[in-house]
Amino acid sequence: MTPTGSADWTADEMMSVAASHALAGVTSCFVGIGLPSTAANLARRTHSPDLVLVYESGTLGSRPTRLPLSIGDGILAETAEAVVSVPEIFNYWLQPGRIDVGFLGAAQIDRFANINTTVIGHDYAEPKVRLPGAGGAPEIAASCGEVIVVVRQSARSFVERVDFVTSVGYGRGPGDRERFGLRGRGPSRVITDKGILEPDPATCELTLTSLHPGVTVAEARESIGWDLRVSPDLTTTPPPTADELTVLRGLTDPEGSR
Amino acid sequence: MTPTGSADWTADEMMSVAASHALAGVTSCFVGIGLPSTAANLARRTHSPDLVLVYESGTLGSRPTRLPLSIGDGILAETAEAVVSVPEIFNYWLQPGRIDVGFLGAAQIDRFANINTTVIGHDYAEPKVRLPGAGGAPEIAASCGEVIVVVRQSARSFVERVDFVTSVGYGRGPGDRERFGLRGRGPSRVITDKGILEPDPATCELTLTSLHPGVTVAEARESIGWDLRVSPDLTTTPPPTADELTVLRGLTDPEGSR
Amino acid sequence: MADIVSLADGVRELVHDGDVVALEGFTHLIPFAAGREIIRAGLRDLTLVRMTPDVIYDQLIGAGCARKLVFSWGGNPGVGSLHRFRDAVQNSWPVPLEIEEHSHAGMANRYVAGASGLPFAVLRGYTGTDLAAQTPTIKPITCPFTGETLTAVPALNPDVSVIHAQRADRNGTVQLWGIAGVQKEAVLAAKRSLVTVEEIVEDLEPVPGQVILPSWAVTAVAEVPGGARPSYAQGYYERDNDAYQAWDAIGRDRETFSRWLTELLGVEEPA
Amino acid sequence: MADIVSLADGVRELVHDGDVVALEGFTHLIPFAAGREIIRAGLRDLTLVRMTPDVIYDQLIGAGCARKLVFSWGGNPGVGSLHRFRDAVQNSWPVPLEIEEHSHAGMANRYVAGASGLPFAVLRGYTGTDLAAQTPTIKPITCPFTGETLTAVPALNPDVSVIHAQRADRNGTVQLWGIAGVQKEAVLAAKRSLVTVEEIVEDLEPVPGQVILPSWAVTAVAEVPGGARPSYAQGYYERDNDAYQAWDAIGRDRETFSRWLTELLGVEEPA
Repeated sequence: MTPTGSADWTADEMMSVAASHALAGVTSCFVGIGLPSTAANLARRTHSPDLVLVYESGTLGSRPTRLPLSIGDGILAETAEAVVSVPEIFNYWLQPGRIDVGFLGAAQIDRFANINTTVIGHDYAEPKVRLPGAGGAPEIAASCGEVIVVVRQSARSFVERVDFVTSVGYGRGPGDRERFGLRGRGPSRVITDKGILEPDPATCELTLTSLHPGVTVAEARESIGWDLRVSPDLTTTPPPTADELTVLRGLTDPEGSR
Repeated sequence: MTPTGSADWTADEMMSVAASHALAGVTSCFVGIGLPSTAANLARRTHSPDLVLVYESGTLGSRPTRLPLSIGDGILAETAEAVVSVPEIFNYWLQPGRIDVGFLGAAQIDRFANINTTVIGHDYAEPKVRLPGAGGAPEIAASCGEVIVVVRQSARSFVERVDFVTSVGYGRGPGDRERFGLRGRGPSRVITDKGILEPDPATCELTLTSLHPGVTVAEARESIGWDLRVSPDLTTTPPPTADELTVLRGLTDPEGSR
Repeated sequence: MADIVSLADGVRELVHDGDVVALEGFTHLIPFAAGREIIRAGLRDLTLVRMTPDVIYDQLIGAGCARKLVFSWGGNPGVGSLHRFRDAVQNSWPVPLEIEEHSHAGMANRYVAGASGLPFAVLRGYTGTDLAAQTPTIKPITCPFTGETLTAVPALNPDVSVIHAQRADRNGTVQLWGIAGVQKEAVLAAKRSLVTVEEIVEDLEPVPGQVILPSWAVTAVAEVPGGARPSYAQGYYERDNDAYQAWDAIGRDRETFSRWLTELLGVEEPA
Repeated sequence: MADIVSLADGVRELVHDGDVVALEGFTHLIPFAAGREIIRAGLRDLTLVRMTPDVIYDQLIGAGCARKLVFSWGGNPGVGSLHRFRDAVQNSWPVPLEIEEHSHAGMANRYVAGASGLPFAVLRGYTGTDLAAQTPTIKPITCPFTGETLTAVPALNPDVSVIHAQRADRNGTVQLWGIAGVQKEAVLAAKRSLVTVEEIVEDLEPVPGQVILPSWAVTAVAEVPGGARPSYAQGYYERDNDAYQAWDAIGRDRETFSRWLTELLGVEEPA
């Protein structure tokens, strides 16, 4: 694979490739739409051809030939190993913890990786901005073996505390998941356009553990709404290979998606 | 239809024909195996071609070309409008009360039409005879719009009180079904080889309301384990027509069932 | 047995002001034509139930048909926000919209309970989220065997559920395939049901993955070719993604939406 | 991903003395060959779970494999009684048999709860019957919304579930069709699962009404043609009703049964 330089890719492409790498060795992935779906499909087209993609529309083991435009895109059913009802996908497949990784996006995410996709503003009845809501995210965050969040960094999206907890990360810190009876391990990685954040093993606080090539620590920290800690073992994210970029662009190119 | 005389049919045939008549005008019937299945299939082959047969194996709207030998006979699936899982047939179809008539047999039945298919003898742990058990009967008896029981008369089967209540008829009398929260109306008719018993509207006690042709009241009463009341409006069951007997014999004839 | 009716008659006979109405179809087979017919019928004060109130409910809400929305995800899939939904929630335009908000798992189980004749369903869900505090129809329940605390949600039993399917036969037996969503549960949970279909055929050729709704479990069937557009009907037509994109501009602005509505009310649904 | 194994290896690797074992198949696709292999493996003290313990469990019980039976209907369908089951319950021969008795609806919902990762299920059932008094795994539960009392039953989560299906592919993805019973739930509820199949094929041609169990949800698959005989496998062979009739005579008498058992133990399962 020819090496590439940061001039050769966009920050979004780096984010999707880094997210796809997070699925290496994973058997099954419950895929949210948008960035997670792009990364999951990239993983299946590159290093993880047998990755089982599960969508909340009830498709098990889909092998879409193009990037699905929604979690219920017909291509998911046509290429699925099995299509089950929506109640079954949540009750028989997600709830018992059969799915290794839940792959989520976020409108807002906080220091303890709690996710808000419900309302911006602190008054639920009179929100500043009404967001789409929970969808499948709360139970994906609760029941998958682990959760990976893919979200672009901005002061608006990375906040000290989310306005509304739609999906639980680590609550207010260690022990909360157990207290809530959540059986999955919770968010293991938050992959952004700047780098990778992971919960501190002791405090559960999201910490910068990897910088994407060409990004400085200052750049990574400036768009975070809390005093982001940097891991002593900070690494640099492996750059996308030319092959990965080719596959990714094939997936996201509008022509490829018709 | 040529009239027939009681010499022309057996008591079992009379019983099956009378039971099939009980399904006239019924949309859907949850069918137990044995005598009920024979009667239900006879009804579909004669006066009720559109009768929806539902079996606990998950077959909805089966149109078997021969008499099924078990509630899971392949012919039921092959001729069904839809085949659903066993949990679905009980949860989505039986439990909400969608099925008009539940058609049951019985090892023991009592004055209040309670059914025992579990144990003979009063010690559950040390039964005189261990019977097959409940199967789908308790919920069929609870949830169908009404219940029709088909059973041959004998002092062993018609008892003052069943040794074990597997499926509730009227419990100990009026009000018990409501007390138990059973939503179906309960047994409306018990059809035997001698006649037809119906619950007294006031007491819920099974009462002789119809005698099969050629059967005397004394014959009907002798094999009942309680002092069987006779309805003032006692009628005679219409005899089987030649056509019904032909269809019935075609169904039950072993050759027909291969 | 289901009656075969026109869409207009089906809506007028089965849907009434103030009803609890569920229009289901999970991305696939969304009953858009029936939604537009509900707008034309001028129905008001509806409690609209739907897991994913996307463009179809943005239209109904903008038209002022709804008093309340029971839902779990409200967006324009692949595009963005539902501006009519937002405008109703944030500014009570054209009328105030009460909301009852759940997760997908909660909504799916509420339909399952409704279809099963049970008053509630049990799931692992909501714990630790802020939803439970806002939604009174989320309560804890204790397992009588293990003592574990789980979550209970009440059954959904709409007055009428409306879905779209690929086919029905002349008896009104309904056949759909592809992503089946929660349509079977929505129909079985409802007091009345209206199913629009692409076509009514002599015989329902079996299809792998098919869901069958027997005629006796359905109230009425209406033949409405293209009745799911701009969503898709597997085996019949693809999703019109441009229409979803275009809706963003229409829904974003009250005037533009009002012009869309005026035009809709002038045009009869082809049936 | 599921391993492709021989029946003998599958049973020896996945089933152990004292396990809770469910062999499911509702009249159709009953895993008889696996049952015989469990007898040959000389397994003991099993808690056998099955909605309809028919001839297959009569054989296992008569062979002394079972300590306990969890069931809802125990008979020889279309023939009569299970004499080995009766002899064990009434006379503790060859060993005492504890029973835990439910209705079909209760058992089906116990599997559903097990498959769903819930500790219990709720249904309308058992009220007014004498079953609740004999079965501690039947308890009342109150709806937190309506106050109505319903019935709760605990989840079934067998150590191992064994089913028979028509086909699997080389990856171990399982496909079955026809009467599907409670097999999917039994497999998903179990810690481990063994699926015997009529044949292992290159590609699983879709079949209407099919149930698919993905390879990653199954522990092991064994190719056992005829593995459901004397029950039937839709599309492969019919039910051998004469064999069910013949079993009545074999099972009725201890000596006759013992001869049958001795012969079985001498004969390897063709695999």
